[in-house]
Amino acid sequence: MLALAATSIAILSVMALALARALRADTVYDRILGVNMFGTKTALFIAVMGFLSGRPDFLDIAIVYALINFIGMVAVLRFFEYTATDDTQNNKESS
Amino acid sequence: MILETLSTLFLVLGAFFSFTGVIGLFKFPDFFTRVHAASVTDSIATILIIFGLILRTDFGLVAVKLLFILIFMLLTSPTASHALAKSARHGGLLTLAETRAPKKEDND
Amino acid sequence: MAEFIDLVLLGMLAITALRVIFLKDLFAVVMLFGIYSFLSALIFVNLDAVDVAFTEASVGAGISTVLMLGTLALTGRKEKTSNHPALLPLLVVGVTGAALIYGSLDMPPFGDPNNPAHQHVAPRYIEDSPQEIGLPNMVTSVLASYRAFDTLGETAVVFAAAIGVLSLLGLPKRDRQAIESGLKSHLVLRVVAKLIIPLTILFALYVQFHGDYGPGGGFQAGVIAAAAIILYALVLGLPMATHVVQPALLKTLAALGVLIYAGTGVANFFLGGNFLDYNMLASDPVAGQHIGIILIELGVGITVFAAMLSIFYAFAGQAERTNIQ
Amino acid sequence: MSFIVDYYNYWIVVFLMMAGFYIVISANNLVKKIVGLNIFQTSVFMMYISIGKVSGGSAPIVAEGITTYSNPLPHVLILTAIVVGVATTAVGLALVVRIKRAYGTVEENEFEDKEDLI
Amino acid sequence: MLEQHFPVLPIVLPLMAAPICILLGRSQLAWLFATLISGLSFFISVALLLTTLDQGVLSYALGGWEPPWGIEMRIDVASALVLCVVTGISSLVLVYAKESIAKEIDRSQHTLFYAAHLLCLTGLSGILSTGDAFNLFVFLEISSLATYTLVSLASDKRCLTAAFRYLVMGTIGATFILIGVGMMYMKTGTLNMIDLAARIAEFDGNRTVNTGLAFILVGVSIKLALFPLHMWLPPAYTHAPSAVSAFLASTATKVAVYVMVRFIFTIYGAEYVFYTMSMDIILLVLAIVAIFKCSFMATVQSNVKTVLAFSSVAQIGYMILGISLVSSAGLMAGLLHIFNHALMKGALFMAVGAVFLRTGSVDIKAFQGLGRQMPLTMAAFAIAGLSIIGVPLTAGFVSKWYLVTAALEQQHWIIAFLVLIGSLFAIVYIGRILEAAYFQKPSEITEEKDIKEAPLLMLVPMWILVLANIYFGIETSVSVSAADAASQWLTQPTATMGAAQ
Repeated sequence: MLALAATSIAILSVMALALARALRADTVYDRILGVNMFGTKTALFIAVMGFLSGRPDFLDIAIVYALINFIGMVAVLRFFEYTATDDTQNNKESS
Repeated sequence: MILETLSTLFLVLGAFFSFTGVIGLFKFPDFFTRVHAASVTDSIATILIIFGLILRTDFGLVAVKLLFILIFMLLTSPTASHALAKSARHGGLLTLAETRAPKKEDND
Repeated sequence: MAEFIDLVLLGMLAITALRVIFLKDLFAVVMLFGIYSFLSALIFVNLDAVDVAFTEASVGAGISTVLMLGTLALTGRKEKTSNHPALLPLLVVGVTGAALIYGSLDMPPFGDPNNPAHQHVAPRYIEDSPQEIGLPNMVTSVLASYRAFDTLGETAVVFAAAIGVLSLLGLPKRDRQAIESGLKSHLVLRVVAKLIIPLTILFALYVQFHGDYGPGGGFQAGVIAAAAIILYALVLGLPMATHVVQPALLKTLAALGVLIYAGTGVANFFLGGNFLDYNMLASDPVAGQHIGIILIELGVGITVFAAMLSIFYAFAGQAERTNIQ
Repeated sequence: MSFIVDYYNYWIVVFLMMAGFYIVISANNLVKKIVGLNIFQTSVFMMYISIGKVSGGSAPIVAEGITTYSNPLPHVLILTAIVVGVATTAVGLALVVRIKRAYGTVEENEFEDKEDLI
Repeated sequence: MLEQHFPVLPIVLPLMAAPICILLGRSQLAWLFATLISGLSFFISVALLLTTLDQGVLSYALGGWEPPWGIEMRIDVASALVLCVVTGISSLVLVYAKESIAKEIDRSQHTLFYAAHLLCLTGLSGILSTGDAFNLFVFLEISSLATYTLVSLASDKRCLTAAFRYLVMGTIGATFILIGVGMMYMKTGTLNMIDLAARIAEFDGNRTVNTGLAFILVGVSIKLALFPLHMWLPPAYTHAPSAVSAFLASTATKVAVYVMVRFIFTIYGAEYVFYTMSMDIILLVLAIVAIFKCSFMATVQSNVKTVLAFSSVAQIGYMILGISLVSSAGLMAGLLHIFNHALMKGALFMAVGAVFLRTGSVDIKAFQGLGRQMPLTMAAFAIAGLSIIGVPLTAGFVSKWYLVTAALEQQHWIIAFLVLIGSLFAIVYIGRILEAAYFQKPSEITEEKDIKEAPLLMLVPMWILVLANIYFGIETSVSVSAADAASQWLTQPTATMGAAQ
């Protein structure tokens, strides 16, 4: 139980750090990278949390997270392809 | 008992690799090395943590679902990173070596 | 432990929300909104609302984000600085927030089992629904039987949204020759996506029919199935997707789903029950409930799948059209 | 002290609601308004789910060995409300796309006619 | 055999008809079908009104689950009365819509228009019939979403920004209602209105319950366009297609007024809202400001639809004024005005739609000289306009009369006087248009074209409403007794309401 709790807290802090990356990023791509990492870690976090609360049968949600994370990434890439023409100069953000 | 110890080991290792990955996200000098850090550790951490969890199940439906998640994430996560790096390359992002070569004064 | 996780997640949410206020890059705003949605779904899991988390993750982080990105592709990425003073909004928000804090002072304590909300109506759902309906998932029981009329309304809302978007943007025509477009240069992505899509559809079917026993149900299944086709369209291009699932078919499907749901309800008139009273559908009330719930979940699933996908088609069709010009 | 433990959840949720509400009424860009609307609504959903939580309870799906379940009713309500939210978002975004095509801008302060202000 | 299911039919019929309209695919067929279904709902509503006048209240347990565990449809005289107005106007508007949208809406979108109209009707009937606070929110959103769609269907590009503004405001309003319902649920554990009423009575002065009430009232005020929150209404009604303006102006805000009445009188109890929280003063002031500000705004507009839209906001002020008088007579005047205002605004917007069909403009200049060119349409406009002003022998006079009497009954001389002053504004803004129509030469918009009278399918529903205006202005017993019964029912203590179950 302790190992699960420790793991969940560890993943939670990794999520927080990835979030920090996504909030403050030098380039758009870094931001996306942070978001992606956040997404995968969230899916893991849900899996661990299911065990921690003694109801591991809710892993379906983790699957949804992984799936949606992937679709989100593809959508972002597609967005870049689409706006590529006017966007190459604006990679550096002024956030 | 052995299973639980093994599982704990896996989980702790997985958590450790997650940490290294996210530290890489902050510390590495250019985007491509950061992608590298993030995606490699992502995969190994996923494998370790999911295996650690599987060892705690009674190897029924839950274990199958965990395996499904594992396969799913092993397929999607590196693909996403790869596509992102490729897209960044197309988008005109340069590696550290390339940024240093033409302009020395730019210490980004 | 649950409280601690709750607090950390809420903190992350607060920071994300603050960042969204000040960011001018709309693309980043949308990405952060995706994170916001993911985080709130995590909070839902943590507060035991697994079905809600399921929906929020697939709808908020999935469909909404994709639609927002589609809109941004058409409207541009940067928010211009506004020149009107932000004093009035601050005042309105301040007053509203103060009212809410004032109202929270007499709220029942968070998580206390003796709260009125846990004492009056809900105990019946928790204690009797497994016998009355025969399903372990109480959320499904309440959703599809006790409060099935709400869910019928929800299906109508989705249908109304599809009608609204179609009337505003129109559906793309089905292309004669399906040309692969989309993310042409990403070979790995295309291969992996082709692997993932059948898995996703399988998963959607599982969610549809396992919703009585675990988290999930018609709504979530519909969204996930739509997400599979959306992934296909994103990777291989809209023309390919319209070849697989035709836009005209979607309109029919969306209408059909609503009719299945309402028709199940009306069928009970002729069996001597009230609207949506499934007890009459079989000789045994519990079996009748089960048949009724399967039917209406099917209706919800079909409508949601068709409505979500046609909404996506409408947005993607717009993007495609401007791309050609 | 117990006061804070009892209510911290609601207070943070109120803060989130107000952040979303502020974005809705102050944002200049119509897409951002819709994002704000979503944040506002999602936070209200969190308030409902907080109502349904029972300390020490578990998800309302019958399983062996579990005696306390959280309240399923708010979950059902919020499932419906989430769907309503996404429906509104879809129609709102479709309107934004059309506005962009008709006016050439989605910035509130760039509409020429004062009548068109949102 | 179907009679026992009547309470749910006005919701289920249009709900099922909307997808069938999409499946039919042809504009003509969809029109015929939608009109038939709407007419059927109207007859069911009339039957419901007769039953409720007789029996008091009808309760229908959906899914066979007894309330508060299941959702209850609960129809009393007040809801049946407004239900009759909504379904009746909907049927007339649908008859009218065929010719009207042929010009204003692209042909490919006709089936979508009918489907959206039916969904809007579903939502409005649902709001009126339901006895469950959350179910009310769901139906509110069905009707709102359908309304945004309907408004945005017009060909003028300004309908888009109008619809967007409506969407943002409407969603904020709905979310406020959601917050309020959540706070009530938190304290009581129930969502059924009767059950809520019984339980809320125990929480006198509770801060959470008070805040919940405040949020619900603000949310509903947005939906009913009560004075400072009315900004979405004038553009939405101005730029929507004519048939949509006619339908919305005479139903949507009225249903929101009904929701406010329901929350104040049935759930919280008039005593609590008015005496404990002194909401009556706030509502009274807002209503009077609405009457004057918006009547004045109506006099300076050049777009006739905008004139009527501002007039609508002012008329809503009269309804709220009636409610805030805190008496059975005042409430009765408010309810009566819901009924009568639907008749007059429906007729006015229909007439303006006919003018738009023939002249292509709704500017006041387009009306110049129309008295001769479109005599039937302008006669309808004139009679309905007189009704807005409150000239005797029209329906508008009856409701103003009862409003003034209700004010005088409580010695509120000033309020009675202000109501009469408000009517003077109505004389100005309606008079301007009538003057243009009857005493001015055709302007450049109309003189070159050969303007014909409106087609029969538009004139018939318009004149049905106009004749109803006159009928209910002379033969007041039907409408007044229904409104009276409704207000008696609403103002009785809630405890007896539960007993009547």
